[in-house]
Amino acid sequence: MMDAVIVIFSAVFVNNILLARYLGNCPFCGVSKNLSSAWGMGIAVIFVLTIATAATWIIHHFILDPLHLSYLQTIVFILVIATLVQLVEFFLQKNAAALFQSLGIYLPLITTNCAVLGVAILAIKNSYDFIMSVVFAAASAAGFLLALLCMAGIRERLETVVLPRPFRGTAITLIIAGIMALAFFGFSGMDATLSSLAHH
Amino acid sequence: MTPLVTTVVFMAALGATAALVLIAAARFLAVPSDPRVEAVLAALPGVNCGACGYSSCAAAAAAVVRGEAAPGVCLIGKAEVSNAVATIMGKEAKAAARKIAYLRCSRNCGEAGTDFLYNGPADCRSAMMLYGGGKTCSGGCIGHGTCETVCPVDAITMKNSLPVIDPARCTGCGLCVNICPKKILALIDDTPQAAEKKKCAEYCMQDDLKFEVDQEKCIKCGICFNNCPVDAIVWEKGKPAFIEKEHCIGCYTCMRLCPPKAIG
Amino acid sequence: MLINDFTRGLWEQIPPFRLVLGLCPTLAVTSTVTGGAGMGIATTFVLVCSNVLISVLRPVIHPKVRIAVFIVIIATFVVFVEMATQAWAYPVYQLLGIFIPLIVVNCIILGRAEAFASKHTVVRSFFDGLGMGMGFTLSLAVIGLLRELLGSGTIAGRALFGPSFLPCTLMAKAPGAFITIGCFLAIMNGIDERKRSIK
Amino acid sequence: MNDAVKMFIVLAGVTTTCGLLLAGAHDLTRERIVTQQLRYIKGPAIRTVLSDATNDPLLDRRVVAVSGKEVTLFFGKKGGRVTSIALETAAQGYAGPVHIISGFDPESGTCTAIAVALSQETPGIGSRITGDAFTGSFTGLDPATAAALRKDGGTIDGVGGATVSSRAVCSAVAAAQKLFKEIRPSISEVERENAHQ
Repeated sequence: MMDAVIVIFSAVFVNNILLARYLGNCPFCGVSKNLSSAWGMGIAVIFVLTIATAATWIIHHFILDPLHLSYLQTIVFILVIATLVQLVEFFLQKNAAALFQSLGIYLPLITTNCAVLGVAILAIKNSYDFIMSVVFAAASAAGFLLALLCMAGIRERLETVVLPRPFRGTAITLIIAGIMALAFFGFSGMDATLSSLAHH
Repeated sequence: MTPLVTTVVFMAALGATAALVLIAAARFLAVPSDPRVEAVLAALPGVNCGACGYSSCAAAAAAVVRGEAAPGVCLIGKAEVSNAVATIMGKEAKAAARKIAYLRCSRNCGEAGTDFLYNGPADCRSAMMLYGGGKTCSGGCIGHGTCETVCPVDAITMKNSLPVIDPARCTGCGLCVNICPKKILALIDDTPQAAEKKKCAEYCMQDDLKFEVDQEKCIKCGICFNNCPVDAIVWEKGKPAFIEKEHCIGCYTCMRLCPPKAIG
Repeated sequence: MLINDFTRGLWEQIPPFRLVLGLCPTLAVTSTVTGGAGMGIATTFVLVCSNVLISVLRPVIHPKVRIAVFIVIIATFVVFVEMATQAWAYPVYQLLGIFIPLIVVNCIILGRAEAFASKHTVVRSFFDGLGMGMGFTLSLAVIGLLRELLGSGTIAGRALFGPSFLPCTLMAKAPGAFITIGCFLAIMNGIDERKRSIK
Repeated sequence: MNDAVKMFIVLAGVTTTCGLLLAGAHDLTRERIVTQQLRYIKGPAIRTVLSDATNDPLLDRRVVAVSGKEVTLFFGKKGGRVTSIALETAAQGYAGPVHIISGFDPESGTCTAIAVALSQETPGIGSRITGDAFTGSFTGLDPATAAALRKDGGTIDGVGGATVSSRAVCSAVAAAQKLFKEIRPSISEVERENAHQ
C-alpha cells in the first residue's frame, strides 16, 4: 500500500512527467491556452495512458519477453498505442457520444504524445508489476493534468498582460514552465522524507 | 523456431491484427455520419486555428451542419470559403440571417467619470477584476478596447472610449461578445429594425434597473446630482433629488454614493 | 528548388524554434553538447530514411492506414538506431536513454512525412529531411553548448574554467532547459521582427 | 479490389517487411550489444568484485543452466588459475530492482566481495548501499550462513535509514549463495572446459 502511495506521490510531484521527465511538452504548449481545453486534454491523457500502459505491459510480459523479442519493444508499443487510440476513438464515438464530444478532438493528438509511449516504456524499465504499472500510469497522467491546469490558469491571466513582442506565445510559456519546474524541485525533499519513512 | 522466423511471424501477426482491428472498428463501430460534415470540413482551410470559437475545423464543420454556426463561420477563409460552405449546405443556410456585433451601450458612458485611477494593463478583463473597472457607470463600457484587439477582421475601432463597429466588416464571429467582461456587446440580426430595437434603452433602462429617490430619507445633499454620469438627476439646494427615469441608465452611481441610502 | 528544400529546414522553418515541434528531446538531452548533437544525428538519420521510404511508397499507401504505415516505417528506423547505438556507441545510448525510442513520437518526423514526403518526389523528400534534420541537430547542439558551458563549465566533457569555477547547476536541470529554450525562441522572434520592420 | 482488403495488405505487408529487416539487423548486432551492455553496465561492478584477477572476466564468461534458469558466470583468474567466480542476482529494492554482483571462492564457497551493478535507490538514502562500508561487510561470508540483516536474525548491519534497500542487497546475495551452491558441483567441469578454450 505504502509503495503505491510513494509511486503516486513521486509520479505526480517529484518526477512530474512534464516538468522533470520532459515528456509530453508539445501538447503542453499547444493545449494550455485555456482551462477548459486543459481539462479535456488532461482527462483524455489519463484515460489513454492508463489503458495503453496496461495493454503494453500485458504484451511485453506475455508475448515479447517469452519469445525473446524485447528488442522490438519500440515498434510494437507504438503500433499498439496507435491502434488502441484509434479503437478508443471509434468506441467512444459509438457508445459514449457525450464523452466523445468532450475528449474526441484530443485523442488524435495523443497518439504522437511522447508521454504515452514514454510512460509505457518506463513502466517496463522500472519493472513494476501489473497493478503498479497501472497506478504509475494513472499517477503520471494526473501529474500531467496538474501541470497543464497550472499552466492554463497562468496563461489565462497572462493574456491581459503587456509583454515584449518577441516573448509572446510559446517563448513565455516555456519560461513559465521553467519557473514551475523550479517550484516542483521543492518536492524532491519530500520524496526523500517519504522514502525514509517507508524504509523504517 | 529461429529468432528470425519468430520475429517475422510475430510482426506479420501484429500488422495483420492491427489492420483487422482497425478495419473491424471502422465497419462495426462506425457512426453513420452526415456526409455534409465531411464536405464542409473539406471546404474549410483545416488549420485548426480556433479563431471561430470552435476547437477545430472538424468541430466547426459539425456546428455548421447542425445549424449552430453560419456558413461564414471561418474567419480566415473569407468569402471564398463561406460561399463554398453555403453551397454545400444549400438553401436552408442561405436563408439564415447574417448576424453582426452591436454595442448596446449607446450613451456617453464611455466618458463617464472614474471612481479611482486604474494603472494596470490596458485590458478590460484585467480592469474588470479591480472593482469592476473604475468607471462611475458600472454597467457601461470600461473603454480599454479589448474588443478592438480581439476582432480578427478589424471591424472595431475605439472612439471616445467606446467601440464603434463597422457593420460592413463584421463577420458576426462573436469573439468580441464573448470577451467583453461587461457583456455590453451582442449579436443581432443585420437589419435596421433589429438595430433600432436593441438600443441602450432596452438593455440598461429595464424597470428593475431604474432608480427612485426615497423622498423621506433624502437629506438633500446633492451628491447624486453632482455625480450622475448622464445628468438624469434634478436637484436644487434644499430640495430632495428626483431621478428622470427616461435618462437613467441604471449605473448604480447615485445608489452607491447616497449617504443615507435613500436611492434604490 | 532542391536548394530551397534543403535550406528551408536550416533557417526559415528550423525546428524546434520555428515549427514548435519535437520539444521533448530538445529539452531532455541538451544538458550536454554531446547529448544534443547525438540526438540530432539520430533524428536526422530517421528523418532522412523515413522521408525517402515514404516518398517511394507514396503510390501504394492507402490513405486510411496512412498514419499507421508511417508509424511502422519510422519505428523500424528508430529500432535500427537503437541497435546501432547500443552496439557501437553504448555511452551515447546510456546518455540518451529512453529518448532514443521516443524519436518515434517526435512530431517533426511524422509531420514531415505527412506534410512533405507523402506529396513530393524522392529526391526532394531526401533534401527536405536532410535540411530539417541538420537544422534540428544544429539547434540542439547550440542549446547543449550553452547549457553545458553554464551548467557544468565544460564543453563536450572538457573543463574550460579553473577549479574555482562554480557552475550554475540549474542550467543543467529541467528549469534551465525550459528557460534557455524560451529565451532562444524569443531571440528568434526578435530577429524576425527586426527583419520585417526593416523591409 | 475491396478497399478493406487493400488496407489489410498494405499494413500487414509493410509490417512484415519491417519485421524481416529488423530481425536481420538484430542478428547482426546481438552479440555486440550483449558485450557492450556487460562492459558499460556491469563491467565496473564485475571488475570491483574480481579486482585481483589478471584476465578480462567479461570475456571469460560462461552460461550454465541451473534448475531451468540460465546463469552467466564470470571467471576471475590469476596465473591461469580460477581465484574467484562472480554471478549476478537481483532483488526488489525500494525504487526498483537492485542488481548485485557477488564473487565466490570456487574452493570454499566463501563470499569474496560484492558490488552493486544497478540500482535506482533514492540518492542520499538508499543509494548508500553502494558504499564500501556496507558492501565490505559481505566479504568472508560463510556459505553456511545466508546473508541477512541483523534485525532479521542475520549478521549484516544495514545502512541506517535504508532498511528496504539493505534488505534487498541481502536477499540478492542470499539468492546468489543458494545459486552458487547448486552450481558448485558442476563448476570444475565448466572450469576444465573453460581452460581448454
